[in-house]
Amino acid sequence: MPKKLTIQYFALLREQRGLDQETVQSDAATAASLYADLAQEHGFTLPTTALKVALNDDFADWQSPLSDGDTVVFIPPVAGG
Amino acid sequence: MPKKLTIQYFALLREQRGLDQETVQSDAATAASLYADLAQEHGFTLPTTALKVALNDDFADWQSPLSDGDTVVFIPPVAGG
Amino acid sequence: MTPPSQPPPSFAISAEPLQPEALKQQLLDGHAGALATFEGWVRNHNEGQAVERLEYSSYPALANKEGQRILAEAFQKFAIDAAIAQHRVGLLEIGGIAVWVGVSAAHRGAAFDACRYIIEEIKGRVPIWKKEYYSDGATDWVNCHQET
Amino acid sequence: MTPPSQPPPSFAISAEPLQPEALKQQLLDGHAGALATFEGWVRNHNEGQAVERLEYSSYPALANKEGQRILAEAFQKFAIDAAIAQHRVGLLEIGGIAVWVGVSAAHRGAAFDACRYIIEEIKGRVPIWKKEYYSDGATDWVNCHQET
Repeated sequence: MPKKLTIQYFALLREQRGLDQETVQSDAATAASLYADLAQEHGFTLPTTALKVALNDDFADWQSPLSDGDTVVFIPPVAGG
Repeated sequence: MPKKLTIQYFALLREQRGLDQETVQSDAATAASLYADLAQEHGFTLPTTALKVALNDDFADWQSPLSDGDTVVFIPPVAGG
Repeated sequence: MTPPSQPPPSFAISAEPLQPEALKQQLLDGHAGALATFEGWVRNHNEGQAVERLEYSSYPALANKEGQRILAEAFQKFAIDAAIAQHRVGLLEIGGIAVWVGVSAAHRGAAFDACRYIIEEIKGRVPIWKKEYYSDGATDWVNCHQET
Repeated sequence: MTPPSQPPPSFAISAEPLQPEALKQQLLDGHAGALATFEGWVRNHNEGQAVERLEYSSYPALANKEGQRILAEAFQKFAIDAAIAQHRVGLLEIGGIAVWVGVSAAHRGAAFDACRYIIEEIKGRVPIWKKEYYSDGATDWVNCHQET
């Protein structure tokens, strides 16, 4: 059954996606496969090796299973300071 | 021939000598022997191993020869900051 | 002579200009003898390109959480009395303050070590991004050059 | 993009309260990205004794010369843009600023390293002395306990 997922975009990914946030129906089992689907669809240039991922506002493993209602954020390389 | 030397005192040595500066006639050949003479006369408690010495406003060796007209400063352990 | 109670870790993302003097006052305390601070300013160049201005953005929910964790780690690792870190977001002009970290401690070694730890960890871990605007009109998200 | 001309080393002994904000402004510069500062405050205790106030005194001619040498060494050792150090003399109350060091540099590592180098060398080499006044009326010249 497809899960309903909220995806928030920041920085370069926000520019490449052209929006801040969206809700999608997805069959992706993990954050890694979700990113692969979205990257192909929207032409994201960053590889997963350069990204981190957050589930429900905390860092998570790329292989963590996704659950219906999760908020997912792909985190481009940080550059604070 | 005795040399005329100006001695400036700072910190604990100023307290123990009871004055900021004095001019003395001394036969001491080196700063080390001058300090030994003064320490005996005035009861200075600091050993030369705890002090540094300055001649004419720059750090000097305890064994440097003294010259007529020199200004000598015995420098107690510093404690800035 | 009772040590002051340890203040809570204080990390913040600010859309308003940072106020180093006011932040420093919060670290003043009769107990502390040493204050180490770090300020990061917007530079007028980066890797040879003339930078006109910078835009910082953050993922606020996680940035705040991770910033607080970093400060809590600093209290665990170093004998410090108080620590504050703030990071600016929004458009900054050249010379604007992007980040401020201040740490007070009884002794200077701990203050320096903790201040440096905090800024290094912020730069490495906190989800904040920097977009540079160059004199020639180009822009760039710093650190985002990898290609799939 | 021309690097600014290197300012002269700036060390001073001050009988007036130090002004960190004004000193920091002197270090601002379109070129620098990082500012590390250190402040030493008068603490309310030392080795278990309650300190009421402190008096710093110096040997001015040599203190200034040695302070300038330390700053010149910092410019030799580290890639920094500007550095200022000032040390207070006279009677200070609890919480007063005894010493201030600020270093600006293109990168934070050099700013931290130079700032720490300068304060360590000042404490070890510059002829400045500290007399503590305790709550019980006693006084002490710090570090002067050796006996002949």
